[in-house]
Amino acid sequence: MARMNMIQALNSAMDVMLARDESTVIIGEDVGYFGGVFRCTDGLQRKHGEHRVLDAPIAEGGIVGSAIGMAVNGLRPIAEIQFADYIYPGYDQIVSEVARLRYRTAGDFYAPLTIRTPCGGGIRGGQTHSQSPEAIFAHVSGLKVVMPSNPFDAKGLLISAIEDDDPVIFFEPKRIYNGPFDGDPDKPAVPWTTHEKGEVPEDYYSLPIGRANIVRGGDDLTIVTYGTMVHVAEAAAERVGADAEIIDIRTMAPLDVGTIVTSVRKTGHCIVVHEATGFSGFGAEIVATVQQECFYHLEAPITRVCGWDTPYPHAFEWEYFPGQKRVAAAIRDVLEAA
Amino acid sequence: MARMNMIQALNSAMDVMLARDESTVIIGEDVGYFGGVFRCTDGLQRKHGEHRVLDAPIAEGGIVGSAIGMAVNGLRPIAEIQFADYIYPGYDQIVSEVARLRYRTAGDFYAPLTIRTPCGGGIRGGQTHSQSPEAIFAHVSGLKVVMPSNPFDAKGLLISAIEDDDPVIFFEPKRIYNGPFDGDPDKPAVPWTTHEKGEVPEDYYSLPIGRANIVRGGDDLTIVTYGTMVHVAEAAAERVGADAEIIDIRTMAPLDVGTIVTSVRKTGHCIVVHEATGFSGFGAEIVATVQQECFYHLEAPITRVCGWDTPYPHAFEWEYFPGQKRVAAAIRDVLEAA
Amino acid sequence: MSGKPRLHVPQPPARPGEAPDFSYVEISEAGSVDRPDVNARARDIENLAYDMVRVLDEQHTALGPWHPHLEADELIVALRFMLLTRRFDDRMLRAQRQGKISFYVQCRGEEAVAVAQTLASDPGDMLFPSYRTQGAQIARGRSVVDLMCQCLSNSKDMCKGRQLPTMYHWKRGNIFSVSGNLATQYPQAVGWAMAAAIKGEDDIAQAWIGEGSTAEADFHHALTFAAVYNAPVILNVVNNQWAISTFQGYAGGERRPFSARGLGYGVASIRVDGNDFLAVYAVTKWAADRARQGFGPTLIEQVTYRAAAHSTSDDPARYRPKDEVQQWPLGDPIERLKSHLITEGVWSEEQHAALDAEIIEQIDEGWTEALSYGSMTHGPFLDKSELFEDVFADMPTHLILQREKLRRTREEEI
Amino acid sequence: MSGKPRLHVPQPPARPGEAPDFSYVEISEAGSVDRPDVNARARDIENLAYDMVRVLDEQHTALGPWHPHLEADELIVALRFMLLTRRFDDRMLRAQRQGKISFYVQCRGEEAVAVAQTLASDPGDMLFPSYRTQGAQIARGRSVVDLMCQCLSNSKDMCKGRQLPTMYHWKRGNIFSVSGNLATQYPQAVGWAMAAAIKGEDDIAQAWIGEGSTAEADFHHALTFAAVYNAPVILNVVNNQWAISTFQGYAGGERRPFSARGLGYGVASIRVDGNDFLAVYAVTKWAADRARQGFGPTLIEQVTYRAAAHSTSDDPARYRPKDEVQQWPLGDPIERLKSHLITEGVWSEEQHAALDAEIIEQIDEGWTEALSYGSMTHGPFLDKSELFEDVFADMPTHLILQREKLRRTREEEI
Ligand SMILES: Cc1ncc(C[n+]2csc(CCOP(=O)(O)OP(=O)(O)O)c2C)c(N)n1
Ligand SMILES: Cc1ncc(C[n+]2csc(CCOP(=O)(O)OP(=O)(O)O)c2C)c(N)n1
Ligand SMILES: [Mg+2]
Ligand SMILES: [Mg+2]
Repeated sequence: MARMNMIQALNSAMDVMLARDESTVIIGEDVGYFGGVFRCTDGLQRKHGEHRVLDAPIAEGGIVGSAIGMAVNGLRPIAEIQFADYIYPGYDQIVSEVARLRYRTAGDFYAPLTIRTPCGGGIRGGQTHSQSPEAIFAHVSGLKVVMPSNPFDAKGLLISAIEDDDPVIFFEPKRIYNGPFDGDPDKPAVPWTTHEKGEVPEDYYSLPIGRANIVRGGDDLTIVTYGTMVHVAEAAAERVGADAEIIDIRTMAPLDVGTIVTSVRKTGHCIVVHEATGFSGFGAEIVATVQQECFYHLEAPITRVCGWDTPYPHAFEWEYFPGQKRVAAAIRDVLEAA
Repeated sequence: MARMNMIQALNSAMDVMLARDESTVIIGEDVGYFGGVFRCTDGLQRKHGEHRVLDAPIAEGGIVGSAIGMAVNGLRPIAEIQFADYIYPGYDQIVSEVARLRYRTAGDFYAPLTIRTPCGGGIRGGQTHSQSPEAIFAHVSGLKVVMPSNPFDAKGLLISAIEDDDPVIFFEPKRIYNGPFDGDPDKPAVPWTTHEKGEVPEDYYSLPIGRANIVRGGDDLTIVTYGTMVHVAEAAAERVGADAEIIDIRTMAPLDVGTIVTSVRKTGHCIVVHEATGFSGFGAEIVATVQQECFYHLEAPITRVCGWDTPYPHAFEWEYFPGQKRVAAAIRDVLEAA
Repeated sequence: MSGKPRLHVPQPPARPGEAPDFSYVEISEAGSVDRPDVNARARDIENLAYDMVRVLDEQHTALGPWHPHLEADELIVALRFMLLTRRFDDRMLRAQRQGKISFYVQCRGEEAVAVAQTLASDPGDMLFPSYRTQGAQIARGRSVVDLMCQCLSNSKDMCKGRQLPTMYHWKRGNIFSVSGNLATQYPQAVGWAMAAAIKGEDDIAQAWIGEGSTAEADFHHALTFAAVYNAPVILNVVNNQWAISTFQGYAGGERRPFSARGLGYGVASIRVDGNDFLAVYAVTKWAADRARQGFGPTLIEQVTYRAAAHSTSDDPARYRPKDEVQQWPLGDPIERLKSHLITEGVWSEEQHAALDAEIIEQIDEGWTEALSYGSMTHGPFLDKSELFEDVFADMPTHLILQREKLRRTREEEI
Repeated sequence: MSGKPRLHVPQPPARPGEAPDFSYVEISEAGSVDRPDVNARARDIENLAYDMVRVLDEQHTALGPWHPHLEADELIVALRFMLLTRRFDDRMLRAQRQGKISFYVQCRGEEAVAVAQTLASDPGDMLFPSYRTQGAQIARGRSVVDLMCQCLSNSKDMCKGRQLPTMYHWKRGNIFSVSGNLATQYPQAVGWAMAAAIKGEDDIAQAWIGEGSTAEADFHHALTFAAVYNAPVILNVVNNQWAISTFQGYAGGERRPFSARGLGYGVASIRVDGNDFLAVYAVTKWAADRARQGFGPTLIEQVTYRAAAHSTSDDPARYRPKDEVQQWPLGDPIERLKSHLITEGVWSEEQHAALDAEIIEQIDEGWTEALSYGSMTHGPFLDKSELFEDVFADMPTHLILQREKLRRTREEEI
């Protein structure tokens, strides 16, 4: 066991896989010699060679398109998109091609591609360094969509993603790269060394994609969330002293419906929290499924706490970000509504 | 008044606007001399000139990108994307640029762009001529998203879209271009001349974006739907003899929440129907909002009837398509659940 | 040109009712273009992008440095593949007209491109075709029954009913899946070739798109990545003059040939008579050797003509003169190879007629067999539950539930 | 080169600790390149894409056919703008280091590009800048206070706090909004120019991207559309050798210059010494005349060097030699214009020092004023409800409700 932050855990996952499986390669802007703008691939080119860790032209569509071709030719590419905000030029190759290749060829061709990309706000990045576009991938049949909330999960899930024979979009909430963030920007930064999930095995291990994690048990209400908001939700629940069960779904697609439904049937209350814009966001899917499956157990409407339906701003970041106060208010309202 | 099918109605909307407003221009693949693969722009280049109706290179990203520039320079471009399945190469320019231009410039720059695109299945088009990607646009703040279900609405809404100072993604359910389709592929085709909404004024008129339409009143349950599925839902309700209130939302964004909520509070039952893949689809947003706003009126869980969570197939089209039988079964189940 | 910036609107040389005019097509004399070594620097052979490599002259004689000197039986095999492709095409068109299949795309007039380029490849080379490259399947020995079953979406369809007709693939034959989205295969082919290079394998990749599709982003991505990593790949632009209703000027072909697009990236680029089997074969072999020996990618423009409609949904009489094909200066690829073989004294009209009759019989028998495996309207059918297979390697819970739900609804009386 | 297809991995000439080496930069003699008429066909002037237009020689004398023969006071104004740009840059860098602004992007070493090209444009021409084109704002007379307010996201921020520092725009000054997404402005500029042509207006558009950004799809879309419609637009590629940590070879610049990319589309293409104010001015004026007179688009590559870090988030010492900038063969643009003016006898070191002092004072005063309008941490602040404005022209119901909800939550004690 070692103490790792999320960057180190991700780096370790890739390092382990590069060493373990010859077919693993990395491609992305600035990922090679430099080691990535967030340092996630630091040292990997030096260690594993220039043919395994490739700097790429600035063309997300080309990165995804060529990585698909590599994957078809037996490699397991990990493509890094420098910011999730820049994934859209690659969207066509993801949606029209890699997501459907297995289906359209009746299983003859497929592409074990992992696309890693830092997402989310809270770093004063403005609209082009803060987005959370998971919903537009979760909607596409044939993709798996993952977002870890801590170093331990990050490494275990990234290894699973690389080993998966289907394409995985792997979102990394960059605000918690260095430490958990509870939504209060005025508090001093907390490093992962202070958190139990900062304990990460140095060797190979994997965590199953498609399995949610109950971060904290509780009887009064269920909070379904993922990424940075897991930590915000914990702090908010404490703030209002609610006996909340907090579920970190970890994987958006396929969604672990069972864990969520079991919890909500027990608590009778549910709120769904994410950073992305609420309207037609992934939270809607969670709500729609929960009301379907838990209708007769629900004692109050399910509430969503999300980013507002505006682009991500620069100056009003903490008004936009669904922070502790908004989550706490939602908890209170849902519990009072009963 | 004239009898028009949807193609003629859309053609008439563009014809009226090209004549009325010098700044209206059309750009798209095959839209000029040829008049479009679905004939929606037939005759418009001959009538309004080669500088108003432009054939374009096959580059959806370039079409959208250049149309944004035209719009910034005072034109009102209507860009046609030949099939909604081919809109993804233009997704970056739509999401990162036109949707956010007004916001990021505090209103100084904006682009009155309309993007028309045929969507939906039922035409034996296989996975690349049948998709319904409205959800991935509805999720993007700054876009309006429209899908008419008949010629009268099509013309009135398209004129509003062209006149709108904000970008509008205008989906045209191609299965009902020539006539309403009730979901039964074995029935002979029905032309719009037999339908009251095939009566379309030849001159200018507009219908407001963001307003749903109650297609049929009813007391037992509310069916919220749009596009081709409006007609399928009507047939399904008749099939099971349900007193269903059918709401054609017509606009996904902004959504007319009031009309939906009023109805569900009255009926206490709701099903949501669309062609697109269900998971993280636009139906989830409707369900999430309805359960929030109508929680204490709902007598049964809200059910979604959607395309399955697979790519759109070629051979199993009528198994994939949410046809009458599936909608009817959902109506029955929801009413029995009470 | 005016003194004012007026928007230029590209105009095809002729519209319906006008006389066809192909004077814009720059054509070199057969045999006139030099053949450099395969390790030449791209910058030193830029003329190849502007000239037109041709081997067959007007008298059907093969000449010049690009003459590939193939054996007579090799050429007769090639002729057979081209003819088989055409007859297959004819039959599928008829099948669509008869309502047996939902859709079809002919490659009439472009048979030399796919057949010659496939024959010039090694079996391990991966081909990334477009919907008009059916000749590649034929030239790699695919049974026409398999192709027909795909077009029928029947119980033996390799795609299990998931793709439109013509969107074949052949895993064992190293032919990738045709995508309905234009040009997406281009960067994929480059990536495939990069992987071969990374693995130190000898195989190369080859991809085809139409000239209209060069406007898509993927064209640029493919050229950039191929240039940067010097990938062992052949990128083909089949310039058949039309992209549905728009002529090649709408992809930017009015001023410079599409082959010239490669030069700015430092990619070797060749323009070839796409209806001259020998020329296409020769340049492809050159490019394949170049790639295989580590000298990087080649962009090839095949100058040809789309002799048929765009697809069965299209009516070209609306936008181009009906008789354009007769005026096409580069003739018909099958006729030209046939005439060459006759001129060489290794083939005759009689042999050709006999071959044609044999092929037509083969096609007819194949079609009967294919129909016996069903169609979209007549069984045997694929199992309906196939709808949910292959979305993922392992079916997740939600799809198992949906499959069950569909089964139940189908069985219910409502 | 090997006989096997091994993946080529582009290597910059030098890494940290190694000696800088710019021998790969092909440089023409000042004054040696011909200046064609503005109506020349692109195919007849392809040499301009490979040579390098230069006006200033090593002795700081201006010579050759591209000499723009500007008046001394015009050049002094230009020098002032370049120096103002640099001092503004210095100040903003410091502000970021002091935590006053969240982020900044310097354009050090590239001042000639933006300033000369903007001065060579007409006021009605629309400029589509990148984040490194701040000189365009300066050269069109924007108050530095306005720019600073944007960087501060304060109560007078033109973007109302919605954009990162450096993502300015200026509606009245005809400068479009900087996007955080690379290259998106390229096809937009072409569309803007197409609209001007459609409307019969004289204005042209001009856009800038970095050489790394040429790999993006938008570069290809812009060139294709510009070529097809012969749009009145100037497309600039600022080749500053680096794209964050990757050198220009990763965008495909190892074999041919970026300017050569235009040739395959039939677009006039020029390569210019980007640190030679007079040369940049002259080629831009030529391209602007060409566009305005209806002869279509021009692609210009400015060969320059990114003298500073990529942005305040970057540390270039990790990936390139620290002293590379000293070895850059094309010098510093401000120094070179200054020396030219001194050589011409119209300027002196003293005048220059005085100008510099004056500019620094202007910047200091501007900064004090800008701070008085607030920052992200100190008021006056923008009204928080601005968060919901300008998503649409008219605020829809759901945003009104969200605004209200935010207000309530802010006021509540929880
Ligand atoms: C991304 C995308 N855009 C548009 C289409 C619709 N479409 C199908 S074929 C075609 C024309 C292609 O022309 P070209 O590339 O010249 O190939 P050809 O058909 O001539 O072989 C178009 C526009 C598509 N299939 N995919
Ligand atoms: C679409 C997109 N991809 C990636 C990035 C991240 N990024 C910002 S600047 C940059 C390098 C750009 O290099 P270049 O185009 O040469 O411009 P320069 O910074 O040298 O002026 C990258 C990769 C981005 N902003 N947008
Ligand atoms: Mg074509
Ligand atoms: Mg650069």
